[in-house]
Amino acid sequence: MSDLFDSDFQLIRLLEAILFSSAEPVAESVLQERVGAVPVRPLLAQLENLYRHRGINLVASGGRWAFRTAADLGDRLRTEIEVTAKLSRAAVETLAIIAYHQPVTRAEIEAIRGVATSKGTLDILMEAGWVMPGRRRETPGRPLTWVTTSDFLDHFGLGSLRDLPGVDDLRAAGLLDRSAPMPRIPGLSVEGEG
Amino acid sequence: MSDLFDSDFQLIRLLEAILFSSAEPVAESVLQERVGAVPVRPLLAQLENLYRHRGINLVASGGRWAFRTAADLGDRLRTEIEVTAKLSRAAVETLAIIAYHQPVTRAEIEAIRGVATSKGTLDILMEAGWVMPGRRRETPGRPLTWVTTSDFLDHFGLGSLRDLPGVDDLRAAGLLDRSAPMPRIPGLSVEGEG
Amino acid sequence: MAFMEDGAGTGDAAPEEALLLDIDGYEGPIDLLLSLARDQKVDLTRISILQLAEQYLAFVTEARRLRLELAADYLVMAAWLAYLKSRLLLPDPQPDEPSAEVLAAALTFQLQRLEAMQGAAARLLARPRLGRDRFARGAPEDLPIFARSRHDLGLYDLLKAYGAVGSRQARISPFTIPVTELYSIEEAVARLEAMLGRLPDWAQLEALLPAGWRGQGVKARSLLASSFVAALELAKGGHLELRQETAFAPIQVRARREQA
Repeated sequence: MSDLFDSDFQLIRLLEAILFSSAEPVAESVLQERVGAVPVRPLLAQLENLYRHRGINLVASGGRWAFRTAADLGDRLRTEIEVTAKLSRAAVETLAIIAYHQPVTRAEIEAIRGVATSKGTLDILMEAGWVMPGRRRETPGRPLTWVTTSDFLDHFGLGSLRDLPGVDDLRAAGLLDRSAPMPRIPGLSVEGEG
Repeated sequence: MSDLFDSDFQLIRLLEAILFSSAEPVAESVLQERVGAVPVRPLLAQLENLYRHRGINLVASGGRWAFRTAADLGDRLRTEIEVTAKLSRAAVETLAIIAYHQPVTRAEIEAIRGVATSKGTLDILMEAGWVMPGRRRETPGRPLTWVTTSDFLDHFGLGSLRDLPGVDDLRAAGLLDRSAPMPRIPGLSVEGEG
Repeated sequence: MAFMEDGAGTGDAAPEEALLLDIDGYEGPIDLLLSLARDQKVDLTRISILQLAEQYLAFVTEARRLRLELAADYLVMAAWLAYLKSRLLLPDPQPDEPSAEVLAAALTFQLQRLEAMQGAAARLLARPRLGRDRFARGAPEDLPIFARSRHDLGLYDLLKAYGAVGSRQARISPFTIPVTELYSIEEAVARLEAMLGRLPDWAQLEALLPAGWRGQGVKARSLLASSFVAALELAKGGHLELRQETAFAPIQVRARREQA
């Protein structure tokens, strides 16, 4: 009896792990194959019972089994922040340029990227809380500059802006072509460059 | 009493559902926000205990919590999911050096391995999400240091860096000394002579 | 060459030959030394440094005989070990230099530390790893309540994007030819010509190169190549004689002598 119990216990553990790690609900026939000769249905019934009052439940539908969060918790799990959207390449590049070249004007960002920056790009970064307007540049037209925020540092786990990897570090890490210089603002002399 | 018990039970169910829904570990601070004024740590400890012998376990690593399938079931689950790509020996050694010697500069990594870091070693480790740049060392040249991430802890099933295999013995044996270069030999300057 | 003699004529020759040929199997000179040290089958603290130095030097000699070129790291280590060997064999203390014991201890420490890290790496990889032995929730329900931010962007993505900007900018920038550090044939001819008068007899071409020419990567190779071409030019002009004992043996030069 003890052996049988141990074995059942181990099989239930296995079913639990399979159902947990599977991306899709798992057909009962597939689960049966995994546990061998022992009938799988009573094992699943035990597992279902085990989770009946928990925050997650084992549910079957159409002959396939899956764990789902308990229905009554739905309200408390409901999203407070809308679904994460993937940032466009333009936005990521713009953020990187602001991080490295701040304070930097929009015209300068465009000069580095070689393409015009749409108004929406900076808005997205500002909404994300990563960039904000800095001082106006004391040049004709007094253009606004952009800088990163402390949330930016928090999000990327940086202690300070000085902890951003430099050109040698980027090169050594394989992130910058060996021959390529650090991106620079065309027409602006950069210290340390001939 | 009954109310309090219910409340704890409900909060544990909620934590269970939150943690179960996420593939990524969830920071304890985020979980604390979700349960309000009740200290979250004892609730998590109860939940951890509840799952201790099950097919899935609640594990903490680097201050974040996640459900993971039990390690002993690995062999029986592996058929389902493809095995992760093999790392080069250089990458594995570099990862170990960063893990045990962090924060560590690239020059120090190279001194320990006795060979230059080839392009693509650090970026593979960074792309895997296991290492990231740390603070700059306040020494001449202000070199960037490298540290491991919380994903590194999660991947290797470590609660914290103190759980690195053999770390105490290595430290006691003085083998985590990152400096200690080979003495320079007078008159021998094969390297870097212009 | 003790290493080769040990191997010759015994049944153990095969693995050692394999060891000799497979320089690509090592992660640099310390890794190679560590492999050689393991063959001594004693604790690293009791390793025979002299024996190790001899084995390494034999290895490097042989590897260079077979491959001609070897990464500078290996040659630097060879020079270091040759020096260490001489210090270990000559008891006469040199005042301003570290003692042989200090040098040997530093080498032992390097070996121990690398061995410790290789062991640590193996133990790390043997841990139950996520995605291989332990698995995360397969069907996460994507509840962004965990998200601190609305966008899932990591530092790696940010740095990669920045690197991409730099690489793109480099491609569209005006093409500039970087100043070359290579050694021209003209320079080599001038240098060799100047030295010819001072050569008493046959000399190895490599010995005539500027001191410390090794270990400079492409620059070192251009020095060697230019000097070789220069020697051919001077031979063609009747100013110099060249000889080589066997294929791949060192090339020797001397000033052309008037036939008596």
